[in-house]
Amino acid sequence: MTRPAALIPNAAGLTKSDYQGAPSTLCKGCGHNSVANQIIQVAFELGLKPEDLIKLSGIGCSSKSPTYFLGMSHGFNALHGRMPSVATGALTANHKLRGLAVSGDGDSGSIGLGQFKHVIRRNLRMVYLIENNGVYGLTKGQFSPTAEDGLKLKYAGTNPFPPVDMCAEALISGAGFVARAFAGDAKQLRELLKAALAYHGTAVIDIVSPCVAFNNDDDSQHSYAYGRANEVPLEDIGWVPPREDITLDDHEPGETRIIELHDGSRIALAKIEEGYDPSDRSAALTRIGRAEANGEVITGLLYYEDARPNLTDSLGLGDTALVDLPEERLRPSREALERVMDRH
Amino acid sequence: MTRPAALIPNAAGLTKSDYQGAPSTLCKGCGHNSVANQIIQVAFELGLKPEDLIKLSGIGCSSKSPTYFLGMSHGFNALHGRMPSVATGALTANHKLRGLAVSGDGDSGSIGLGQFKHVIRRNLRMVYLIENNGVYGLTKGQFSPTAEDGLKLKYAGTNPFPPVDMCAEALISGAGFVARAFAGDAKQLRELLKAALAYHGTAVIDIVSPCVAFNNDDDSQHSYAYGRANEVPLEDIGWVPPREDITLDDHEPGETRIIELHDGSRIALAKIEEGYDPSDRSAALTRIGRAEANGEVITGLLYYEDARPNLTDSLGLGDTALVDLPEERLRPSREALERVMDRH
Amino acid sequence: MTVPHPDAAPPPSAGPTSRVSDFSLMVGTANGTGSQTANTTLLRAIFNMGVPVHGKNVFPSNIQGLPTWFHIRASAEGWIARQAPEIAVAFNPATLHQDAETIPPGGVLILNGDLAGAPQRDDVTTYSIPVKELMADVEATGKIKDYLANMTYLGVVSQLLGIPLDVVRTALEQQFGGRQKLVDANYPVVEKAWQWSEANLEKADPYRIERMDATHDLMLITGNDAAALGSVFGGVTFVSWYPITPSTSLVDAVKTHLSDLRVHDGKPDWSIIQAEDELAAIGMLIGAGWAGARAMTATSGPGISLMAEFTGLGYFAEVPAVIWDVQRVGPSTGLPTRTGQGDVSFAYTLGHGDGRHPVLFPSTAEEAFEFGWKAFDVAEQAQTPVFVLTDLDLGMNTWMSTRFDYPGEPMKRGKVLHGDDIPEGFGRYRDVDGDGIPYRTLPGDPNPEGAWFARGTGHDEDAKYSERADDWIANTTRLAKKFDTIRTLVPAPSIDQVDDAELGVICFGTTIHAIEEARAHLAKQDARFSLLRLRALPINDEVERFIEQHDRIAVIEMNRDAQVAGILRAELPQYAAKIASIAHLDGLPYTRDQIRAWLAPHLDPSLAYEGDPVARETA
Amino acid sequence: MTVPHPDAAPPPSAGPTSRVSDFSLMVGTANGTGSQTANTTLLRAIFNMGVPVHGKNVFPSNIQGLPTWFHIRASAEGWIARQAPEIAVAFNPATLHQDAETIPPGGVLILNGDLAGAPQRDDVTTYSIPVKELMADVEATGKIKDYLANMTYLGVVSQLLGIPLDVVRTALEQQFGGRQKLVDANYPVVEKAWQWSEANLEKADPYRIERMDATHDLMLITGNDAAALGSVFGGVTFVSWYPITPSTSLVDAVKTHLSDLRVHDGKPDWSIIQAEDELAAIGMLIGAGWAGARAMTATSGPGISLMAEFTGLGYFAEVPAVIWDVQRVGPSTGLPTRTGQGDVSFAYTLGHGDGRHPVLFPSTAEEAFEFGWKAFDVAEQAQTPVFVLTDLDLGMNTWMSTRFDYPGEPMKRGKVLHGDDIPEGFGRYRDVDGDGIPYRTLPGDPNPEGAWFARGTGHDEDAKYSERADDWIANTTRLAKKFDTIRTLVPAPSIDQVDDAELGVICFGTTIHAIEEARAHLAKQDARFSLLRLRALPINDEVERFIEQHDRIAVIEMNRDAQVAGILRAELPQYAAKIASIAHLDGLPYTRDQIRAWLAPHLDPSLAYEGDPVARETA
Ligand SMILES: Cc1ncc(C[n+]2csc(CCOP(=O)(O)OP(=O)(O)O)c2C)c(N)n1
Ligand SMILES: Cc1ncc(C[n+]2csc(CCOP(=O)(O)OP(=O)(O)O)c2C)c(N)n1
Ligand code: SF4
Ligand code: SF4
Ligand SMILES: [Mg+2]
Ligand SMILES: [Mg+2]
Repeated sequence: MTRPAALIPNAAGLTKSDYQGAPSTLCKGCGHNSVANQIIQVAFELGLKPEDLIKLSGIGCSSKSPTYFLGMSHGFNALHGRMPSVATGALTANHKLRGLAVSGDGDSGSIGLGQFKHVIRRNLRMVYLIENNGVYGLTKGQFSPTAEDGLKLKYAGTNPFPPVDMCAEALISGAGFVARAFAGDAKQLRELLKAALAYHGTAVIDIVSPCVAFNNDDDSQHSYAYGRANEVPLEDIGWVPPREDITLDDHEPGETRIIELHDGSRIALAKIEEGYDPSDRSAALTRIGRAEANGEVITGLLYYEDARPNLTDSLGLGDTALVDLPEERLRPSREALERVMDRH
Repeated sequence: MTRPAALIPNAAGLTKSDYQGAPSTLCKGCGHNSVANQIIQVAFELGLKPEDLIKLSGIGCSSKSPTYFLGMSHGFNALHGRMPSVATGALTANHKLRGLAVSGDGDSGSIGLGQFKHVIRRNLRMVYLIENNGVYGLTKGQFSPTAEDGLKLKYAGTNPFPPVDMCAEALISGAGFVARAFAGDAKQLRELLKAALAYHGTAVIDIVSPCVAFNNDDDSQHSYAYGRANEVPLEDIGWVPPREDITLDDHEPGETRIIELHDGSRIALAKIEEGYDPSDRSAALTRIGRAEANGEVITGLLYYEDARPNLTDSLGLGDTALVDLPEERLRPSREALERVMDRH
Repeated sequence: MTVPHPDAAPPPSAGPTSRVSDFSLMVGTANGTGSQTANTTLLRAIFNMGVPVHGKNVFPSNIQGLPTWFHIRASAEGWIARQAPEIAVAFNPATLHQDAETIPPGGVLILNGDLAGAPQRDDVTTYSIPVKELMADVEATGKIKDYLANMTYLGVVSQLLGIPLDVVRTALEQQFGGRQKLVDANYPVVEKAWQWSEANLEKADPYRIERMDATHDLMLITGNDAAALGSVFGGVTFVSWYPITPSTSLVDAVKTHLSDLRVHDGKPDWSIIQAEDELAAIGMLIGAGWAGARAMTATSGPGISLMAEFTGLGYFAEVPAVIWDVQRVGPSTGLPTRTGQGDVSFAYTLGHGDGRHPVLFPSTAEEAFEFGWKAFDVAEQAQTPVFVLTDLDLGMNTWMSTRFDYPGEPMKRGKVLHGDDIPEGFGRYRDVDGDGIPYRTLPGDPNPEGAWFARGTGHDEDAKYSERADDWIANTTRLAKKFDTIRTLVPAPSIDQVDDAELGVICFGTTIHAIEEARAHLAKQDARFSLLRLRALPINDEVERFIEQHDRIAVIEMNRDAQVAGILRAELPQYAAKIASIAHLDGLPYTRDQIRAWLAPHLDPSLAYEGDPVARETA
Repeated sequence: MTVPHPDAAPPPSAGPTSRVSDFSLMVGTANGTGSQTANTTLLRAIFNMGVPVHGKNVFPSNIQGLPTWFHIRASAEGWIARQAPEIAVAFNPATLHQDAETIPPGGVLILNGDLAGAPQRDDVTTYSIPVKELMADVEATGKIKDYLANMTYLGVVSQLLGIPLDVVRTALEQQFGGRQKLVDANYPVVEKAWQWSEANLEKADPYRIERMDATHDLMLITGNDAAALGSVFGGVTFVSWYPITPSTSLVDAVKTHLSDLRVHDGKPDWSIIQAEDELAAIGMLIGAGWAGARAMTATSGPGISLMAEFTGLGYFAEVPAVIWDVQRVGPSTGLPTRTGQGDVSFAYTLGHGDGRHPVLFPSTAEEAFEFGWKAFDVAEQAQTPVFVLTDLDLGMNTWMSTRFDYPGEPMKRGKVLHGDDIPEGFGRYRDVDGDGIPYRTLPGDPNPEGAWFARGTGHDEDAKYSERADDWIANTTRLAKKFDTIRTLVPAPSIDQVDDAELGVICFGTTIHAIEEARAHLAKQDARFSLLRLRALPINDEVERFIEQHDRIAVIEMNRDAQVAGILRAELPQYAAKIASIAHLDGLPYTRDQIRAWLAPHLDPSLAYEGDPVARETA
């Protein structure tokens, strides 16, 4: 399947390998790698021109991943939690470009919560992916704000705080495209990515993306704790067992699937039921609440609406990107200056 | 009524004037002054010991107001948007103190949105008042994020973005005490303040608190624009007409009152209906949504729940405040040091 | 250390009988009472008389009800520095006595006669205005009446100074920008007061305005407005900002001018975004600069603190951006409505780790305009964030200005490669030209050779992630070389060297006005010194030569920590021993007499001037 | 400028036949493969042989799969600076060749024999380990096997160096903290490899370890652990932080030690809060310090940038707080897993406007412990934020250390007034004692005289809001006086002055280790210099005297911009001309040979040492 795709050019005249990036330096089996692969696949299938898109990210394992896809597109690996503002500037200065942003749950739910919500409020046209693993991967295992209340981790202890639900946050902030996905469910993720890329405002996809270093069944021989000498400072974890990517066959809408993660823990993925009406914001919030109460993670397109103007509309921009304006339109005439001065 | 109160001591042996602060330097008729007055009244009525409470604020006209009440209490006028973190440190270091915080809609809804939500998530025991006027008062009239979509202001133009609803934000972040009030409805505000002061976690009261400089009916002789020469830079507004405080008689639960603001604009206050069940978080969100759809501002206690541990509980603190620990408990013994070193 | 009262009088001068177009006047009111209209109209009326004039607003950080002072200095010789007032208009009951005391013997006190407990001073000429009486038949509601009451002192003061009524009327019309309704409401009060004054007051003081012809080709403009106009003519397309005094009016003016001048087919050729805070504002700026826009923000001290991390990213990823810091008084929230020069060293090295940023220092409205467009040229040529450090005094006060020169050269967009010009094997951070400045490409470019991934992490010449020691050294060494190139890109200092002068004075920004006045004054006493006004950091060779060529150097700056003196000493250690510092910050613009007193010991001990305090001096 | 490869070899020495307990060894693996256990055990085994040893981990900023190097230096003379390795253990296919090339002629290469394309070098001794073979009968699943494979080089290297098997076993047991299950899984592989080596390898190189008695009263500890322990004995009660390399393990260790030592009736006598970011972390710190707690945070460069605004507030509102900056390489995100000293000038003046903060510089684990508790004394005595600037090298690497001295004096809680001791008319910012340090009261105090409102805005002696110029001057002048008092509160420099030495070298932090080694080396050639190690800013009189007493001064620091040299020149302009700078930052700790090369021209031109690059020097 992949072989031919890599060779046969798409509508843009590019092969799949043209959408690849540098080799990943993330852990083997990290959910973020699965997401990167699906981005490559989708970009290829859509025949996306690399120069029409910019990649954006913050800081974290997740935020490193734009290096690993679309190597022919420009990109900006910004600061921790501050990607949305960089995206806002870039995509306003050149509103002809599409934005594809990758962030983490720490990046967007902790330090970046304010920017996450404000960019949604402005409805900047961009795809906003959160690769959500409930921990800080890159700094090694602290709880992120999306970690469940009561979650126990070897290093971080027991989490006493309620989780931030990124979809609920997006909904409250006025997002018109809100979805949840699982990194291992390639088909659903690709569908959502395609829809998100076509959306005219901020399209938020919260992707459950397991961290293989988040593997803490203390007594199991498979466990992380086994390999880790308990006196080696955690900053320099000795051993991360390489894992296979978790992949998931397609499953039916309405169905719940139990997925076993690398550490043996389980996650219940409930694919949103057919006939669910994604146009009711209040209902979406309620549906999320119900899934949480059932101990499930609901996946699919939770909310969709496209009436709200995006930021470019609100700013009233014309056809030409600001960065493409010729000097005559940037610098008013000598006469104009005289006229203004006459008023002073 | 005020006279005797000022003279007759309460349970703490203090008169009402003991709860006063410096004279207000806010505009005459500013809603924030009304709130300060009710705080003074409530503290007096409750017989609060000034040393049992600390005042906290960010930056803004609203955040200036702790100077104007409880002059015998310690307080901290912190940085713009960062009051919650200062409160967290102070009230954890001394968890015997109560916190009474005043912030603005810019302070907590814009620059401070992240801290606002994270302090609620931790459930720090404090009363968190947002004096909400939809504008940045102190920097003179820009839209704050709580301004309605489509609102027109002379200076700021038309607001293209949807409002941040501070109550909805608090609810989503897990707040167990969420109320909305109107600065001019003294009785309701006092009741809510008393309940909030008794609450064991973060008690959020979003107070609609009109700004008299937010007065933009261009043609009226009463208008702000009239007095303002249009070439004087707005940073230095020439003229703010002094106004009477807006006050409101008590009205019935379920009733809607139309209030005329200083600029002639109207606001519909709907007091929450009797029989409303404030224990259902989802229903509270829905009720807020419904009020918004009706163009009303719903007031009253929107949500109440006290099962969730507060931050002190989560941290497992004992009876003695950390700041009151004696040196013996701060510095372990010589032997303890030897023991630790032996392990290295 | 003794500390001066900000409005301390100069030593009594030998009681002149006539002070024509040469005095300083202060109006004390409460803010939010509408006095700005009266004050600015008075300023404008003097200007319309052809007399050089300058106004400074000393206002509180609140909206209504606190004391505020407006200082107007008229000077036939053209001096515009702050000067302790000789005339006080006291309309604020809260500061009535304080304002009265400020006036030196021989001065003038003009009182709102309705205020109780008016101060009695025998050594000044006192006039009392019967405000209520003059307002008696004004048709307006109570509140508007309070506002109109300010027009009474406008009328009386104008008459006392000898400004004809029609001149005041014209000024009022200009002030209201042609809104006749407003003029009609206000002017009758002015007229009545003017006529009452003419009829009832006996002129007993020496101060008056006489028509001259020194202003007819000048404008009155605030520095923020000039900066905004410069930015607009510099082609700014993207502004992200967060409100903060005293920078807000700069962005307001950018918006006004853009709306006026840069709309195409009904659509804006620009975007302005009010961000959620300064972190987001500079983040947007960096995003827009990376995408190829001429992007700017304006802020003040607290905003600069919040921009530290992103400025470091801009430096290291090499993204052009322009940051105006309209300085107020820090540290911390400090004095939001007072002026200072306290952010220089912080802005110069903003961000953790190594790094240096160009900093421009406009002194006048003309320069605010000029640096408005030049800052973009520097930023895009150097591919780095550029700071423009102005201050509240320049930004928010009203200055006389010559008409601005239209930019004399096309925009310098720097080394940007497009399409086919992008060579194979393009390396974003390669020092092709040996000047430390690499070539960049912009997102959206169809040539795939140009794609690169911007980052704040270590990288090699191709912008690829690298932790290699040699890549780090190569990259940071090139950045240092680039900074040397930047020395040639920023505005050179303005130098006025005096033959055989032993002392060279170095200053920057708005302190120049008091320094030039003091210099002229001292020159009359044959005390001469050379003067170098820095217009930017980093310094160039001329600065080094200036320092080399003088026996003693005094750096005058409006901060406590001798920031620029410190930078010069650190960068020119061979001359550090002769670099003395005069550093003083109390939130108020300097006066000629302060400068004289501070410079005296540096010029010659025998000149030491009594009666005035000295600044905090380091070394 | 030519740039050294980080691991460039020293000039070939005259081929020794025996190098006993004096060599440097490097293990190249990929991270996340479990090699740290093997490396640390080897380090510990050498230590247990009584031989001075030091380990440095050069690791990438990711979690798994990238090249990582562990350097072990054994030195009977006790030198612990980084030294280019003579022995390489090459277990990472990705760096096999690079690692092999690093070794100088005469060195040793120990290869994973299963890796394809093993490099061939005739000029080094090569040993090849048949890893698969040795692992053949290990009972474990594939993945655990990969992990255990590291034990093979531990066994072989130990045997080759002459470390007895039982010493290795003990080290392994210590490493696993007594978890027998882990020892049982790992040790058999070590044993098998050791025995295989003894049976099959012919020792053909000069490097070995011989038992001595130089470590028995020493500990092995990381600087972050030592700092944490010091903080715990300093009475820290409140920690707010946000994770960032390389400071995270400091907070982890604080938590471990607090949980161990400071629990009362099952309840913690402390709180640790993981904040949502560094802005919140320092905000909490300032809140806790104001409330009266001994409060600290730990962070690195990017966190310092985000703490600028709050540090200014802490300075101006005068709130004690302790901020550990475990420095990595900036600007911007930079090199998160490399070491440097690039935050000094930024931390010293952090925040817009004027302001200076005490900065402590620990050099050793002992000092990390000592400053751990002392920083609180300084912060509370001076009522101001205090920075402790350490670095990744000290913080995360494993150091030999003498046992720590228990704090020799009771806690100094500074001028805090309680209850009846609060005088009537108490003024929070009154300089009662003339040392610039006022008295403070704490929230919760029942005496209403003590209540005050903390703020970052201008204030008078009573903490009341003030915009008055005289209040501002009085307050900021007192703050400057307080800073002079702080000179006497911070740790004094450590000085080793040589009679008649012309050159005085100034350094701080971890560069001391390479400098001391170079100094001993140079002394053998009769090239002597005096040495001053700064232990804190602000400087005191001793620093001035030291500079005064030498003809030439060289400031050595691990940054590009000559930050401390700049501070000294700015603050001591009279001596600036003789303050030269040696500034170099590439992310790796200095070696003796770098220092020798850089110092040569400062000592005497005739000593100039060839073959090694010079650092970037300013002036
Ligand atoms: C200002 C700042 N603070 C802290 C850090 C350290 N840091 C790097 S990544 C990260 C957390 C990333 O977590 P998340 O976004 O969930 O990404 P993940 O690694 O889990 O994919 C932190 C705290 C930083 N780079 N910058
Ligand atoms: C970091 C920072 N940015 C900007 C400001 C300027 N500023 C002061 S108050 C304020 C807005 C306050 O608005 P709000 O919280 O709604 O209070 P209000 O005045 O309306 O009561 C701003 C932007 C500041 N003090 N600090
Ligand atoms: S640490 Fe976790 S999040 Fe990071 S790369 Fe490894 S598996 Fe992925
Ligand atoms: S400007 Fe508005 S918010 Fe501020 S004091 Fe005046 S009325 Fe109140
Ligand atoms: Mg994560
Ligand atoms: Mg507001």
